[in-house]
Amino acid sequence: MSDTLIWLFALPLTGAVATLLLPRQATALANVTAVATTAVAATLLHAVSRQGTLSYEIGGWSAGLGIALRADGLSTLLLMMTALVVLASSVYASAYFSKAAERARFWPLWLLLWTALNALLLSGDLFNLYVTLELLGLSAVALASLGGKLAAVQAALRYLLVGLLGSMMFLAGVSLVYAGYGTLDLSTLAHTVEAGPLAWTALALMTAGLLLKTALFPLHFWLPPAHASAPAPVSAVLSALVVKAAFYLVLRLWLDVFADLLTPAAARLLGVMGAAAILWGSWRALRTERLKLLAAYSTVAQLGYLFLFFPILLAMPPGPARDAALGGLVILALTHGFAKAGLFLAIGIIQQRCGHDRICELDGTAQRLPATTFAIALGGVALIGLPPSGAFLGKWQLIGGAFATGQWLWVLVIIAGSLLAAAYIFRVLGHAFGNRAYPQSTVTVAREEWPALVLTGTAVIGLGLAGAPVWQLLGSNA
Amino acid sequence: MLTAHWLYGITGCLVVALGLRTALLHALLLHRLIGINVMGAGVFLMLIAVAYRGPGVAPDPVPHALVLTGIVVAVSATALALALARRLTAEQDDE
Amino acid sequence: MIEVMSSLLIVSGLGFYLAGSIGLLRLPDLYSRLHALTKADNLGLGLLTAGLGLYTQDLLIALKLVLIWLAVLAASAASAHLIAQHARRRETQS
Amino acid sequence: MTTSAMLILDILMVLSLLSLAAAALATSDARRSVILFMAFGLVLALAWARLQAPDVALAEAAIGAGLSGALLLAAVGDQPRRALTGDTKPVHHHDHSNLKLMLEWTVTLLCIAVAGALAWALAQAFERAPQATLAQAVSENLATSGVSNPVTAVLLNFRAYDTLLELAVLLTAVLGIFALGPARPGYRTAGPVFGGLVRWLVPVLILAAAYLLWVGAHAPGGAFQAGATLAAAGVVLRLAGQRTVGLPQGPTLHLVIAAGVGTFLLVGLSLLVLGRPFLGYPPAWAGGLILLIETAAMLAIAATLVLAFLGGRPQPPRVNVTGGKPPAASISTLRPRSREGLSGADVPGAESHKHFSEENRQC
Repeated sequence: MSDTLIWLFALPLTGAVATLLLPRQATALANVTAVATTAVAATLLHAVSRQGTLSYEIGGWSAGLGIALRADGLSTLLLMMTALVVLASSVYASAYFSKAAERARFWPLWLLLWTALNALLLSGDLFNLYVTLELLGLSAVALASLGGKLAAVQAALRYLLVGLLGSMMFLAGVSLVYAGYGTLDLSTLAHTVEAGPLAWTALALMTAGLLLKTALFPLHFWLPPAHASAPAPVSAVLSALVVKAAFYLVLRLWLDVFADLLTPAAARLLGVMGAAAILWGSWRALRTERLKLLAAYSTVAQLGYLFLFFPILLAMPPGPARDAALGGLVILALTHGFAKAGLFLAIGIIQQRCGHDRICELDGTAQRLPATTFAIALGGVALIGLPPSGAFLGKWQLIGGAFATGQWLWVLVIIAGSLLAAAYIFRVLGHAFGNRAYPQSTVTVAREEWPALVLTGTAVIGLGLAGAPVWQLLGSNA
Repeated sequence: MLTAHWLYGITGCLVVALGLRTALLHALLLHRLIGINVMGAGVFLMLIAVAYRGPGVAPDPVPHALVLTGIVVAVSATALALALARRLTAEQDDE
Repeated sequence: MIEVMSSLLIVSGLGFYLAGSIGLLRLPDLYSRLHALTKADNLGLGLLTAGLGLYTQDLLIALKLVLIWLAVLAASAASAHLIAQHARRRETQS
Repeated sequence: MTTSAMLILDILMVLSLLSLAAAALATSDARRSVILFMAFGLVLALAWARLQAPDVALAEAAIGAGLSGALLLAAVGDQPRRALTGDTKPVHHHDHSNLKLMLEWTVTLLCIAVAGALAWALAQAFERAPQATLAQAVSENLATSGVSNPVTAVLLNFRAYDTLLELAVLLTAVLGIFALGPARPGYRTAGPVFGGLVRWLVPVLILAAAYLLWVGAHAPGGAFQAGATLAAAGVVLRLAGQRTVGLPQGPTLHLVIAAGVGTFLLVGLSLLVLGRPFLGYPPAWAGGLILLIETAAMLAIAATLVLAFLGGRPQPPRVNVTGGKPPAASISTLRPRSREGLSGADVPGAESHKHFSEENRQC
């Protein structure tokens, strides 16, 4: 069963090589790879829900000397989300790129990005995590620059430099850990780290590097241009998955590995940055002219919510209340992943059909592209956090936790953020449903529109109505 | 007490700080890139200093392997950054 | 005896290096600096390799050292030539 | 050598490292900065040789200083002035000099704090001096690893997965570079002196690469050092005016750059299918399998580094490559690259103008 851990990164990597060597069949090969990898992820989800955490020692060397892969509830859920989002975006991308040369460039990098995501989520070794971070960063940058226009190249270059700086800081922390503890294995470290300058500095450096990569305010400056100028399927994956991979690592380090040396003050700092991200990101999303930039700023804001959980989780004693809050965090992250990916795909359709993504000129989109507009509306429901979306459950836990730990100030931020989100979503929908008659008739392009609908639908209905298994899965191996 | 260990380890820390400062402050792309590379070199120096066990004792090979990997990763990233910069110039010339 | 000889060779090699470095820093123009650098350093390296080869008393290692010296010799001659040629071309152009 | 003599050497080395790093970062002239950075890399390689890390010293000299330097120098040559100023600054620079000064001081203080924290943490690490390091585990398992050089054992057996992903990083970088446009135009054909050097230097470098690859199993060396040496041969050929430096074209080129990842995966997955762990070599086969993987990795590394130096997919040689005037028609297509984005990346002839302007840039 634990072989699934290997196939999860080996399949996309094999696919990357195959699409590189057989460019004519690249699209077909990539889609086959996507379906197969998703099937493996589903198998893993099933296995982890029954047997708990799975691990694999690569090369048969015990963890420490060798590298161990691990899949617990948290990483399995994120792996599953990754698979579904990439699968849907792959279907969309098959129609998005019209020229053969474009497709030949896109697929190998796309599958390398997936390899990096899966490898990162599975890795149980600090230095290996550094390598996966670099693979993720480089493939993301290469994909983001595929637009080839000045803005895209400029944004990609900045993205690369920021990412490199982040990984160097992470690596500095990793080096300190090895110097002091003589191991890189996460689960061994969880038992050996002790409070002191060594662990503090290492954790601070790694966290700073990761915050840069996950674009937490005020380190978010690179994200909007990069996400807004990339090709639509790439933007979807960048916003939904890539920034979240860095967030996952922060969560892993803070809650699992270095849990013993955290102070409320540090968690509060993350909370404050998260709150600022919510307010600033939402405000910028409300003010922006372009739909893609709106979605990108909304990502900045949504990441803020995830960091609001830190001061709350840390103020809670271990127990069912804390597990419930952690489940809320995960479901919020999953909902945002599905919703934002779907939103970017929908925006891509609008951009291709209308030739622009200027919000104030969207009048009549609802008549022309009803399914796409519906997808945007569904995604909006999830971003605002209305019931029945998964985000509603997540925010519910967040607010409950804030009251339970006496940190009611965060509640005001959440409410303000949700109101701002409602404002920017309704601003878009208001234009899209504008009743100026449009000469063109309704367009439906099933292959392009389905992925966006399915993704946003999952965020609103799937996670909202069937969210309970998330808590079970997280609890089964706590 | 090993002096070499300390001497090179602390130098590594200083080199990291030097590189970090340039990477954060400098306006020119090439300098920032060199800054990041210098920062990486400082981290590698720290690792190699940690691996050193004094004359006559075999050093720890694991940091050596990590640094080798790190060097190759750093040069890949540098290469991609320079290619992006070249494309950027071309696009700017087109404007 | 051998140790003394090798030390002597190494020290004299270092002397040439010193001279070359002073030349690099003090001489007025590119051509004379190149001249100082390549000639003095090549000779210095030759003496150094001879000294080290003698010191190790191992034929294989000595052979490797001589190979390194030859490679450096060729590379430095060619690069000095290229640098001078480039500079000269620039002069004639302007 | 006596300890005090060694100490003096160490102090000199450390001081030159620090001053070279500071000088490389302080100068505003890009070319000077790159050259000082390369010098820094070479002294760093010396320092590592002194710290008994010969494998890393070789790699740093060849890749960290050599090839990175070559890449950076080529980039400096591309872009006379403006280019490298590309707006990559995260902080909006107002012309307010007060604000700028404050920013500079804040960042400087931050960096001093980082250095202090690192040193403090390192001090604690040295004090702790972990007893059960991996070094022990490595030497205990070295016998079954298939090689006797512990660094190669870690890279290609114990932590082979890292190396697999690292080769994927290289592949990603080269694919990213390909997507950004074609290679730079070539240089002029070498004159008799340089040409003469190239004629024997390239075979020697290839030989040296093969030697490094072979010797990596039991002595300093291995796929990365060998790949870098092979790449150096490619760089030299390129400087001597060879356009494609012997790299294949089209699909075969893809085969070469994917060779490292492909072979690694093939070996790892075959073992998995045969019932062993992923990348779990049977001890009797380990040496051979490692050499196989290393050979493929060396080719991929060399090809990737050379392609990075070329700046893209090499263009097939054209008539009138090495001199004379560009064809008159191409003056009208002054753009180095088409504006079509992706689709226009492979326009031949669009580079003639640049080629002409770079004619006189040989060193």
